[in-house]
Order: sequence, then C-alpha cells, then structure tokens
Amino acid sequence: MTVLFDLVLCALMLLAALAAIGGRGLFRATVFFVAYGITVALAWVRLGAIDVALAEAAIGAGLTGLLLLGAVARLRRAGAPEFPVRAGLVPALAAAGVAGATGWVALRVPGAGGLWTEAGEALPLSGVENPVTAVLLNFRAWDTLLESIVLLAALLAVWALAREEEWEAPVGPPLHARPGGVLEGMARLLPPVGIVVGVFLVWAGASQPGGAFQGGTVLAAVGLIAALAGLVALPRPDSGSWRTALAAGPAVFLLVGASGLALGGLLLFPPDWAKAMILTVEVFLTLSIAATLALLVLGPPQPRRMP
Amino acid sequence: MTGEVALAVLLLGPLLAALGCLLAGRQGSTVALLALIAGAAAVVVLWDGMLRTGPIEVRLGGWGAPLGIVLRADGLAVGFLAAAVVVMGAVWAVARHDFATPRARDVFWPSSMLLWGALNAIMVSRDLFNLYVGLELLTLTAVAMVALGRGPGAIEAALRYVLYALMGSLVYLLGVVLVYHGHGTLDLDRIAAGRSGADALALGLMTAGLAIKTALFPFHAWLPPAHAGAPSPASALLSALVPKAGFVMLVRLWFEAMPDATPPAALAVMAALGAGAILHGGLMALRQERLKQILAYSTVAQLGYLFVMFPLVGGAGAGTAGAAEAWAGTQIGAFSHALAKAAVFLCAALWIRAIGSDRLADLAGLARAMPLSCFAFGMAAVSLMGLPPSGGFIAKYLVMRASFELGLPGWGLVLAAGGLLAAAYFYRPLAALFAREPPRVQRTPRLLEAVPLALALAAAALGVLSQPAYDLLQAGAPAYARGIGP
Amino acid sequence: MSAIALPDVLTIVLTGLGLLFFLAGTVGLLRFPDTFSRLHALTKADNVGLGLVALGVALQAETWGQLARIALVWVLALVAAGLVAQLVARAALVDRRLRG
Amino acid sequence: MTGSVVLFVVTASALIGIGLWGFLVQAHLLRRVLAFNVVGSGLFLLFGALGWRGGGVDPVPQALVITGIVVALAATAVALWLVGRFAEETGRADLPEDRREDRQEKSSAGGRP
Repeated sequence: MTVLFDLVLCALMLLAALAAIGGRGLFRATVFFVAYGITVALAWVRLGAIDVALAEAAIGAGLTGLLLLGAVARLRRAGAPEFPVRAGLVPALAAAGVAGATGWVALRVPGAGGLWTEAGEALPLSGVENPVTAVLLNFRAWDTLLESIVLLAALLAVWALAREEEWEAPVGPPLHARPGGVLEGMARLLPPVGIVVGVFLVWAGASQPGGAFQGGTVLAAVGLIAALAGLVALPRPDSGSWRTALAAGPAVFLLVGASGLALGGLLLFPPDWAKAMILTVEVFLTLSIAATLALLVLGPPQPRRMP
Repeated sequence: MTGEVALAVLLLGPLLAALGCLLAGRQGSTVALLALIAGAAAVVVLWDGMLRTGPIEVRLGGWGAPLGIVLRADGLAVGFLAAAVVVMGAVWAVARHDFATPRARDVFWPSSMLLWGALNAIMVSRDLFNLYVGLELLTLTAVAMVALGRGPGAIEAALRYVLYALMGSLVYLLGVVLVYHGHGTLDLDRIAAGRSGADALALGLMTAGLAIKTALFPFHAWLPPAHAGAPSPASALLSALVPKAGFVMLVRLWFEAMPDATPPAALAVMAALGAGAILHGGLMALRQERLKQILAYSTVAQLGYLFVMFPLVGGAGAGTAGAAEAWAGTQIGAFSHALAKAAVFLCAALWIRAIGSDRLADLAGLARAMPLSCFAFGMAAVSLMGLPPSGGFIAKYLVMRASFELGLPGWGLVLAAGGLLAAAYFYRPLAALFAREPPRVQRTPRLLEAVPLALALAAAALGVLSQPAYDLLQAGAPAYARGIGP
Repeated sequence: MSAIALPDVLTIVLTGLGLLFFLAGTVGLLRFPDTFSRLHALTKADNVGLGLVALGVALQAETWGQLARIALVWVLALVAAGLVAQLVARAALVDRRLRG
Repeated sequence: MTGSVVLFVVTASALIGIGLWGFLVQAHLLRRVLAFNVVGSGLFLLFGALGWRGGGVDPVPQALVITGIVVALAATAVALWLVGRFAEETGRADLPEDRREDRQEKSSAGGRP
C-alpha cells in the first residue's frame, strides 16, 4: 500500500520538476518549482528524515521560491524578454547519460552501510540526543561553521551589486504596503506565532527534529513580513547593529571552537560541557542565520524610486 | 601542540579577521594587516614543525575519521599556505589605497580575508564534503570581488562565473555522494584503503566539477572576463590563488585517494586538456589588446602546465624517481606562478591607477616614469616564460627531464612550446613599456612599486633556492611523490 | 474486512469528504472566468476541505501536543488564506484599474 | 533495499537528469538557476535515499544535505541578484553566447560545457 503512495509522490515530483523547467511563463515555472519543493519535502518525510524535510520545505521550497518570485518581478520590471524553452539533443543525451550512469551505479554498487554505528556510539558523548544535530554541531562542527560563513560571503557578494551612490540607501524593494491595511494586519498577527515556532524549532533541535537553520529560516520569514509591511525599518548595509547581528553567530562559533584548544583539541566539545557549548553556539547562530537569510532576500540597497 | 595552534591561527584567524573587517569599516585594512602578520608567523611555525616532525595532523573535535573531519598540513599544503600569505600580504600593500569608497572597502576586505581563510581550509582538509564547503566559500568570495569591478562587463563576468561555478560544485558533489555510498566514509585516506565499484564514475564526476572550478580548458570560458573585469588587486588574488585550490583537490583525489581508479588513458586525457589550455591560452593572449586580458589568458595557459604531470606521476611511471621529480617540479611551478602572476597583476594595478587604462597603446614608454614596477613586470614575465633564473624554469626543467626519463617526451615538448608562446605574448607589453616616448604620469610612491618587485624577486629566488622548497615538498609527501613504489 | 475501529472509519470518511472539497476548489479554479470568482472558489472550498482533513487526522493523534499542532496548522492556514486572498484581490483590482 | 527506496533512487537520478538538461539547454538565466536547484534537490534526495536503513536515514548524510541545502540557497541568492542586475543593465535575460541570433554567424568554437 505505501509503495503506491510513494509511486504517486515520485510521479508528482517528476511532473512538477518538468513543469518548472519546461513551463511556458516564468511565473508559472516558479510556482511549479515551489510545488516541486514541497513534494521533495514530502519525499524526505517518507524517508524518515524529518530534519531534512523541514530544511527542504523552509529553505529549498520557501526561501528559494521567494527569491525566484522576486527575480521574476525584477526581470519583468527591467523589461527582459521571455522566450520559449529550447530543445537540444546533445545536452539531452549528456544529461541522460550522467543521470543514467548515476542511477545505474547507485543501484548496482552495494552500499558500504554508512556511519550508522559510529554515529550511534558517539552520540552519548555529543551532548545532544538528536543524531543529526550531533553531526552538525559536534562531529562535523567545522563544516557547519564554514557554512555559516558561506551565508555571510553570499551576502557580501549581493551587497557588492549595489551602485556606489546607493550604498547609504536602505536595502530591499520599494515598499507599497498601505498603512493599517491587510498586510500590516498580517504583519502584526503572524510574528508572535512565528517567533514561538522558530524558537521552539531551535530548542527542540537538541532532541527532536529541528535546529538552528530550520528555526533561523522561520525567524527570517517573520522578519521579512514585518519589514515588507513597514513595521520594521529596512536596514542599511552600514548599520552597526545589523552587522553585529550578522557577525555574532560565526564569531561565537569561532571563539567556542578556539576555546577547544585549551581543552585539548580544536573545535573540541568535552562531553560534560558539550550541551551548554552547543546551545550557546546555536542561539547566536540562529540570530545570525535569520538576519543573513532575511537580508539575502531583501537584496542590495536599491534607489528609492516610486513604483 | 604548537603545530595545532599554528593551524588554528591559519584556519580561524582569517575568518575572525573577516568579521572584524566587517565591523571595523574604515579600519578594515588594519584588522587585515594584523591577521596577515599572525598568519605569516603561523606559517613559519608550521614550516619549521613540518621539517622536524613531518606532517601535522589535527582530528577536529577529537573524533577523527570516519565520523569527524581530519586536517593534515603536509609539504604541499604548507607550500601553498606560504604562497597564499605572501600574495595576500602583497595585495594588502597595494590595495590599501585602492578601495576608498565605503562600498568597495566594506566588501573587499572581509571578502579577501574569507578567500584567504577558505584557501587555507581547502589546502589542509582531508574530507571530501569539507572540501566542497571550502570550495563554495572560495567561489562566492571570488564572485563578490569580480562584482566589485567598475567596468561594463563586470556584472556579466560575475554572472557567467557564478553559473559555471554552480554547476561545477554540483557535479563534484554528485561524485562525493557516490563515494560515500561506495566507501561509507569521506576521508581521503580511508577511501584509498577501500575499493568500490562506483570509484570510476565518482572520480570522473568530481574531476569534471573541479575542472570547471579550475578553469581547465575547455571549461575556461568564465576565467578571462572575470579576471580582467575584477579590480586589479582582486585579479591578483583570483589568478594567483583561486584556481590552485581546485588543482590541489584534483591532485589529492587522483594520486592519494583513488590511485587505482585512474587508467593511463584518463591520465593522458588530463595532460591533453592541459596541453590544449597552454596552446589556446597562449594563442588567445597574443590577440588581446588590454594588458589584464593578456594576463588572464596567460593564467589559462599556465594552469595547463600543472596538468601535464598527470601521465608522468600516475600510470606507468608511478613510484619512480622520475614521477617524484615531475610532481615536485609541478608544485614548485604552481608556487612560482602564484608569486609571478600576482606580481604582474599588481603592476597592472599600479599602472591603471597612474594612467587610468591598461591598453597596450597607453602603456607606451612607461618604464621611463615607473622603472621599478616595469622591471618587476619583466622579472615576473621571465618566471612565467620559464627562463632561468626562476621557479618557473626549475619547474619546467624537472618536469621535462622526468618526461624524457619516463619515455613520454611529447609532454616535455608541450612545455617547451608553452614557454615559446609565453615569450610571444609577453613580448608586446614589454616592448610597449620600454618604448621611447615619455608618457605623462602621476607620481606613484616608490614604496608601492617595490611590492610587485618583491614578489617577482621571490619567484626568481624560488629558482635559485629551490632546495628548501623541494625539501618542504618531500617532507610528508605521500609515497608516490617520494619515488617509493606504491 | 475485519471490523475497523470507529475512529478509523470516521478518519477515512472525513478525509474523503475533505478531498472532495479540494477537488471542488480546483475545478472552480480552472473553470471560473475571472480572478475574483476563482479566489472565491479557492478560499471557500479549500479551507473547508483542510478543516475536514485536519479533523480526520486529529482523530489519529495520540498526544494533546499533536492535537494542538494540527489545530495550529489549521488556524494558520485559515488566516494565511484569508489574508492572501485579500491581497491578491486588491492587486487584481489595481491591475484592472491601471489597464483600464 | 525495499521497493520504495529503489523508487526514490530512480526518481532522484531522473531529477538530476531533468535539471542537468534544463541547465544545459536553457538560455534564460532564471530558468538555468531554477534548473540548478532541481539538480541540487535531486542530488540531495539521492544522497538521503542511498543512506536509508531500517526506519530512517543515516544521520551523516542528513546533516550534509542540510548543509548542502543552505549552501545551495546562498549560491542561488547570489546568482538571482546577479541575473536581476544584469537584466537591469542590459535589458536581456540571457548571456551573449547563448543568444540565438548571435549563434548563426559565430561558429561556436569551444562550445559551452
């Protein structure tokens, strides 16, 4: 019975992907992409990887879809022409070749069983109960630290796109929310719920599915609603407080990692202090991730031209 | 223990400095200077520790492979860490005056520190996925620098760069997924210990992805506009350091992680692509009108040199003395290219600030007004051509001798042809610089001109004093690189 | 078939009904001529459909925590659907007035 | 491997193929970034499906996929803002080498990857 459900889900995924890539209009392609992202998140739920399903839905479908929608609007404002999908035999053969070879090798070669046992044995020493959080913030903390720096590097690349004279202007698109309108009502109602859900996700990350990235994304979404509704002043790239928020997470992670040197090893979390150190890092990391993701969506400072 | 502290300074230092630069704003360059001084000291400590006790290995978080990430500073890594610090220091000296506007300053200094940190992380990492995240950080900082360029094509160059880089990293990641499926681990040494049916496809995918990131011919289309479009000090970083990360990863994958998955035909294909890069880059450089475009295509060609060693080190020649020579020669060539290419791009930076353009016609007779930087350009060009006395010459000599010893003279001739082409495309700028007419030029402080000169002299010194570099490379080099049988 | 427990029967019936409403909403989306009637169909049918499905799933919930979460999902979906429908309608109005 | 995991492995490979085809053949830059994301999510799904055992997925691939999703978002954001800025400056949404009318008179030496 469940294989039937998976069959339908996989068919939905493939159809949504084809529609997203081959779709006629750009807006239609983006909408299908978000739908595709949701079906992939469902596939992760079917595989039993709830943490990844949360991340895929929040970041893969949600934020990426938001960025795509923003880009479609900007392209339309810039008057860039849309043109139909082009067919091509050679690229099709190349793509089919890579995909076919990958699928064939993945199915034919017996798996080496992965790191289930090692992760299981080391979990009690990691200071958290959720194995995924243990891998992210203890066993492979160096990856996660570099990843939070990658977000900052991406933001710097996006800010580099601002024109020289716009550097003092606030980031984000020109706002046209009616004061006291529906969007402002929404911006007053949703943030409290969003903050509770976001903080819960981060706190639960230690023992159940959740974590800094999933929680940070929810908080970023809440911040965006408040900013687009005009409740929160749009930040400027040179504002000290926002830069501190951006740098706080990676900085704390670096300092905690460096403190490990005194305890006998780089990025070492001794078992009895591990939970406290990981939670401290996670709190600041969530703050920075939320700020960086929101600013990534708002984009470089843009001139205040009226719509 | 001091080795681990030095490694920590080199890995966490640049990242902390980047955050410092972001918060410091105007004092960004001073924060960067402090990080560079600490980094230089750490490299000296590592170099010394390396020679005495061999490679320094750090098991992050105490976990070790396969669960945790292992870092190892071997000869190759320390060599590139040293080259990176020297190039970063030189770029700092020249760029201090360049990025005056708040936008340029607040993006360049944090990005340059992140680029340096990412490069250090890639050179010492022994974990495939950690290498992926490091490579992605390196790429995004490089794209930020290209986007800083004020020229008309800067945005288009940055966009093409990001598109190529996106697909390159995904194709690499697909290879990593297959390796994890087959071996159950991501650590290079544990992968070398095991065998898996997926190795051939995985190595092919990872190589294709890294070839795009290293701009190996025919995937080089993004490099020339990006390196010509970026601000000159940034171009020095991009050309001298960024492609080397992809190259080092390829070397580790082909010769340390999966030596058995590399048939002689595949090795020959890599060298053939390298030869293609040398010829295509050289010929295209001959047809460019602007100095930075010539230098960018020169990078495409010089990257080709690095891949000629593949059939000599792997395949039939594996484990012989000739293979060790080819390997050591190529790495010394990579170090000297980093120094020399940074020198010529910094010269370009000084000239563009002095006369406002890098067109060959406008450079006429510049040597009379700025003799020091023109001499530095000449010295660096000598190294890039591979003429004595320079690191480039030693590298070419070692690899050519190895190719003759191993009975594959064809690749040696390719290097010779590359040297001739380099001489050809460097002749026109040199002729313009040392032409007769005196140009009108704004005073550039002599001290600034000494910076590229120092780099060019370092590249030349690498030729004369190549023994320390050779010893460094041998200390902690894997078996294939020491002429000991696999 | 062995006797299915009452809550399971109710769950199947409720989710089935809910899907019917979703189907009606989708048909409305495809068939109706202009934006406003489509919005009308979507918000009405889909919200009732979601309510029924939520009720059906709520019967399977073991702990109060799960029940609260299902209720939260339903309330949030209702609020979001209502507000977004308002915004889309306003945008359509502005768009129509601009295009005359 | 039970049936449904084989199904996910096959679907993931197909998604990689669809995305790669979309990236190589499309000229419109936004569609190419979208295709990049399809390849990314397909690749991560393959990573998770191959790590499936008993009731769940091996925690290490899960953590790596979460890291990969965030890195892919960072790269996508940079790419999309570059596309927007490129369109504002040139009024076009495709790179010069991909434009249909340019391809006729220029024999595409070297070709695209």
